[in-house]
Amino acid sequence: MRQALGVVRRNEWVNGRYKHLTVYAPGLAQVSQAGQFFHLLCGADVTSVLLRRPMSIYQMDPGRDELHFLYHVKGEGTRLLAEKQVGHTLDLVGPLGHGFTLAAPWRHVLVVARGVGMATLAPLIASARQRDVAVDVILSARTAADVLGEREFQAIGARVFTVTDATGSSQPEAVRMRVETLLGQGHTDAVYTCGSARLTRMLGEVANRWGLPGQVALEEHMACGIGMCQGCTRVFRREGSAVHLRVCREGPVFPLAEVMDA
Amino acid sequence: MRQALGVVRRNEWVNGRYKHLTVYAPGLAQVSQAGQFFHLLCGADVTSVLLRRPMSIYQMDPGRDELHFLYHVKGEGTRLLAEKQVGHTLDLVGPLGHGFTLAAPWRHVLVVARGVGMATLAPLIASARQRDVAVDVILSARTAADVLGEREFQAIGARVFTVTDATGSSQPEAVRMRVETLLGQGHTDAVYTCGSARLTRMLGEVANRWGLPGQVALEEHMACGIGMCQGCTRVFRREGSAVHLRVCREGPVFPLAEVMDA
Amino acid sequence: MTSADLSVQIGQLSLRNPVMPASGTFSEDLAEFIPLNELGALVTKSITLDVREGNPGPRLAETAAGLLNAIGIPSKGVAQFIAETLPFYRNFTAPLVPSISGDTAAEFARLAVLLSSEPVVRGLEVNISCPNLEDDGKSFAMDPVQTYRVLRQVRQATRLPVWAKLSPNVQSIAEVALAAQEAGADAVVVANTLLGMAIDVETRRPKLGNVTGGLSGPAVKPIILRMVHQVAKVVRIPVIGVGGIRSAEDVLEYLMAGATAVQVGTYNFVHPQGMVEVIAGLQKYLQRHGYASVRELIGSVIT
Amino acid sequence: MTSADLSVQIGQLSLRNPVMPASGTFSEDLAEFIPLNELGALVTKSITLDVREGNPGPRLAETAAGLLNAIGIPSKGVAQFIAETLPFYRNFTAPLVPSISGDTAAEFARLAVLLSSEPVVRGLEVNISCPNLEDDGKSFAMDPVQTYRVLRQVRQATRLPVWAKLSPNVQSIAEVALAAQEAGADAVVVANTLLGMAIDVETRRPKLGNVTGGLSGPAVKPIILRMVHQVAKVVRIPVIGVGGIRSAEDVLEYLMAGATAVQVGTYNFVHPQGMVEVIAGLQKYLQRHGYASVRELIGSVIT
Ligand SMILES: Cc1cc2nc3c(=O)[nH]c(=O)nc-3n(C[C@H](O)[C@H](O)[C@H](O)COP(=O)(O)OP(=O)(O)OC[C@H]3O[C@@H](n4cnc5c(N)ncnc54)[C@H](O)[C@@H]3O)c2cc1C
Ligand SMILES: Cc1cc2nc3c(=O)[nH]c(=O)nc-3n(C[C@H](O)[C@H](O)[C@H](O)COP(=O)(O)OP(=O)(O)OC[C@H]3O[C@@H](n4cnc5c(N)ncnc54)[C@H](O)[C@@H]3O)c2cc1C
Ligand SMILES: Cc1cc2nc3c(=O)[nH]c(=O)nc-3n(C[C@H](O)[C@H](O)[C@H](O)COP(=O)(O)O)c2cc1C
Ligand SMILES: Cc1cc2nc3c(=O)[nH]c(=O)nc-3n(C[C@H](O)[C@H](O)[C@H](O)COP(=O)(O)O)c2cc1C
Ligand code: FES
Ligand code: FES
Repeated sequence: MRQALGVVRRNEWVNGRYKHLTVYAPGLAQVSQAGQFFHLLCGADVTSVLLRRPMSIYQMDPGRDELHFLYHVKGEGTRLLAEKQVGHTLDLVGPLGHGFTLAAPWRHVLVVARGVGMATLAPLIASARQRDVAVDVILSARTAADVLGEREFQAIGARVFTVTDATGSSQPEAVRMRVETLLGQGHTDAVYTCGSARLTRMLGEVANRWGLPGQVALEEHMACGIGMCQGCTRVFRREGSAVHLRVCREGPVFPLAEVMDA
Repeated sequence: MRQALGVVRRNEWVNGRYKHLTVYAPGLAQVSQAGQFFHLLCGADVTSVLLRRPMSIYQMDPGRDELHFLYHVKGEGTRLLAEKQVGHTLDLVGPLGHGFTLAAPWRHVLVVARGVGMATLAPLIASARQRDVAVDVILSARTAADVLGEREFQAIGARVFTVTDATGSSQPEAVRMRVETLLGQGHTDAVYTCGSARLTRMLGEVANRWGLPGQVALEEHMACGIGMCQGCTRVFRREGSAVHLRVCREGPVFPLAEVMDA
Repeated sequence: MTSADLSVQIGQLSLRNPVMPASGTFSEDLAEFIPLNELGALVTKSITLDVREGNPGPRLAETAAGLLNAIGIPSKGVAQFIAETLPFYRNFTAPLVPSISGDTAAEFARLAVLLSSEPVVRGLEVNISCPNLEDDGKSFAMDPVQTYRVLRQVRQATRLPVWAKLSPNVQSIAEVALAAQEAGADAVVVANTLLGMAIDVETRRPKLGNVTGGLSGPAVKPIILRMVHQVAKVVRIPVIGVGGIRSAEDVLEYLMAGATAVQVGTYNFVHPQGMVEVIAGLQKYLQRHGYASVRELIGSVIT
Repeated sequence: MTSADLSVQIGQLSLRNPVMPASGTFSEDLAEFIPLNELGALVTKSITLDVREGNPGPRLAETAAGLLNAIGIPSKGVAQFIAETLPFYRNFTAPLVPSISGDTAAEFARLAVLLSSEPVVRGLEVNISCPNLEDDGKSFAMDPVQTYRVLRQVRQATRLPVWAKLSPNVQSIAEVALAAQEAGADAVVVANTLLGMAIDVETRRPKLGNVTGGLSGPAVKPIILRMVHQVAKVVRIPVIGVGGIRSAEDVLEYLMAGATAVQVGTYNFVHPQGMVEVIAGLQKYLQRHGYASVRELIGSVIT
């Protein structure tokens, strides 16, 4: 974990709302894990936007010394990030937090991603497939055009299901039925999710009912990203009591069973 | 005078400290006069730098619908201005203030410019030469490398003298001697200056002694640039009494004889 | 879509919309950029009884998302103001609300009397909060008793609507607002600038000739918004919010916090056309959210 | 060039340089980014006697050049702080100054007693100014009498240097500073955050779970700098300036205005290595201007 200067290699639109950012940052991909994040300085100075913006690692490419991010251009911070040109420097702090765990004996996992939550789960899916773990992915988005990653995940051998608001198939109850069907096939060892509070609650209930381990990557507004400000804490169920934990430091990935206020 | 959006056509370094900015801004060059200025929005939003930056018109090219500025990259505002790329928009308010006057009977004028003050005087020199008025120009700068405009002014037929800090020739007393010599030749109808308080005081005294009309373009920190805030007022001698005048509105060009606190 | 009703009521005065310029950040000069009649009201730079010069320069210093000013109250005096400035505003229908400033309660009352006989004057903003006039930034508005005293005398001197412009450099602005209300003010304007300072470390001199000055601009918005919320909770009269506004969203925050109208200051310097754009943005928001009137939003924050 | 002397003295405590983190914006975690021993001192997040949860979320909202926080004082309680946190700081030579927060003067005194027996603790910062603990942002530091009472009890409870952290949400911070001095404080820290608010206009809800919160960051610097100047003019004890620092120039402004040392808060979030760079920048300025010691600059503004 450190403060470093990377260089923008690519920063391109993948659809009308998301951009894919590739940063040359020697030594960082090697020490990054799926589910961890970087804290990016989006503006040129602290007065344009004061705080850094947390972004999950979307891909790490140690061979090319590259980090990839997939981000939704949402407000002022990501707008400034979207303006970065090839060759510009990018000040980044990370990798931060704790990533996903994929226990050695697990052979089959289920991943539920909503929107840009897919970016956070992408490196998990990639590393599971590398270890030849079977992966079912449910991708939820507003419209079919907003669905990202379908072909990318299929190409590495994941089974992908897409659900959208446009067709009503993304309703938590509909997704629950899909999940239950997949779990009913009897092979799933663990479930993962990111991107939606409602889906997180749903998946937590289902995982609990099936006695399956589950993990979620949470988002919370952050100031420091490194554990100092206590701005990102949320309440979790741990060892029988409610504890305040920092999403940036103890998370952003938490056991589904510990989540209380998703 | 209005708020308009121009488009950057060129924005290039002319030496290590100054940039030449060309802006396509239909209709504005036509109504601009030498000595007037524009108020430029340098940042992308009000929080990067809040206030606009006043910049003199360095050239106006009605044929191409272009305005030119020559600016010293000094602090945060001009640093942001320097980052503008070809094709970027530039929000400008102007032309503002009152420019220089060149009375019809005047056939020979003397111009004393210090540093980037030369940018403010350039369109005056150009229009004087266009009207076939003889122009003596004294260009003062820190070093020979910092002297700007020498060839440009010579090309249009001005007589140019350069003085620098490096050689000591730019000391007010040395410049005064040069001015007195030129005035001693007996042809000069008026004097103009911009860019140095010490040279302004000196030229004011000399003009007064020779009974010559003189004008100076002043600089003052500005908020609005259009007369509303009274942030740029200075005290002037007018009709026998000391009056507060707004540099942005009643100026930036004032009769040398009115200046009290240059 | 039918357009929403933007009009608001400040005591007896109806405004066609809740957006007006803040005192000292507006003058006749703006008429070259926007149609002044599209504004809710027109508030002038504070004027004084006699001629004043204002502070020595430099009078301005930029800070992070803020502006420090130590203009002081340069003024041509009320007589010249009546003779030279008022005629200009007769060409406009937007209500003119001169801001008045005095060194004593009696001066304020005298100004109120003189201006009340001018039909073009539709209200008075009583600037008891200018932080530059007296030592170390003190002002009438830093004391509820002084506030009451000044506003009471102005109230007795005029039938015009009277707005009290308060200072944010106090511990409990709600207390001062209550004093103004008690004295008969028709509205409170929250607030003037926060006392600040900046130093040029190369010269070791203050960046302002007056050493300290008033901080305005986006930087102060969270502070003043909080004050508007605190004041609106306790007073019955309308609150006019002013501090850091540069967008329709900012205006909406103020309305939701309890303001009935707002003033735009520093942003006029940055975008001469800014107020007109802000009013258009307000209309858009109301339509998008299906509000029939901007008045539905006043004090509507859900806490 | 020989390097300038950066050391300063806060009462009995010598600091190797005048730059330290502000309470609540620093933790052990920063050791992964910078060598903590390069800092002038180490000030912890405020701790309380008992366990506290802090405020409900959201706890953060960004504003123009500022940050609103309503963290509150989540705390594991002083017993656990002594058992778990203090051992970490035994590895460092930079003096540790825990910040303490209590609901009563007696609680502050008890905290002082408990921490005074720990050799690693080299001073105490008494946070009487947290704007989130009580209704509408009130705190001990809003009243000179309460300030005196708390500081007096802490003074009597410990021989450690005692720093009083003041609130900027007051009319006359100089008066409160004098009360702290009178009570025996060794330094005053000027100041905590300014009470502010922000509203999400789409949901009409405050952006902070606690409705209001404390504003920090570059936005507030001109205001706090002015307060440091006002306080330094009247007190004999050192002033520690804190508000919006993000560069060596900012530190220099504070020193020139009268501060003997400074704290860096929000900027640590933006640049974990920021304080070390600021210290280097300070050294450079001193050398460039030929000052032998940073102490020559304290209060050196030319007014
Ligand atoms: C651990 C983590 C990983 C993330 N990974 C990704 C990712 O891979 N791709 C992606 O598109 N987004 C991701 N996000 C969300 C992303 O950080 C926000 O969308 C971004 O901060 C918005 O900034 P803005 O200035 O554009 O928007 P604004 O809404 O203008 O931001 C205003 C403020 O709110 C904060 N904020 C707004 N939305 C969020 C949010 N969802 N989470 C945290 N803070 C927020 C901003 O940081 C800023 O301080 C992640 C968030 C976290 C906490
Ligand atoms: C009428 C007029 C015409 C000008 N024409 C030119 C020109 O043609 N070329 C050129 O290079 N410069 C010109 N200047 C000066 C130019 O405006 C400043 O150099 C510029 O504002 C500096 O901004 P900054 O953010 O880079 O510097 P900073 O020093 O960081 O600026 C900080 C603040 O001080 C103000 N400021 C700093 N220097 C000046 C100054 N000399 N005059 C007014 N305000 C200042 C800035 O506007 C800003 O508000 C002119 C100034 C005026 C008033
Ligand atoms: C340059 C300047 C001059 C001002 N003059 C006055 C004044 O004469 N009377 C007054 O009541 N307020 C005056 N103000 C304060 C503004 O009316 C307003 O309260 C303040 O600027 C906050 O609003 P803003 O953040 O939108 O600028 C002045 C502000 C500025 C920036
Ligand atoms: C997230 C956060 C938490 C804070 N917690 C405390 C605290 O526990 N005790 C305290 O005295 N001040 C606290 N402060 C105030 C800071 O110590 C400091 O006074 C303030 O942030 C101004 O400095 P800055 O502008 O450099 O951030 C906190 C500030 C922030 C931003
Ligand atoms: S963001 Fe600061 S502790 Fe998590
Ligand atoms: S800059 Fe505002 S009056 Fe001149």
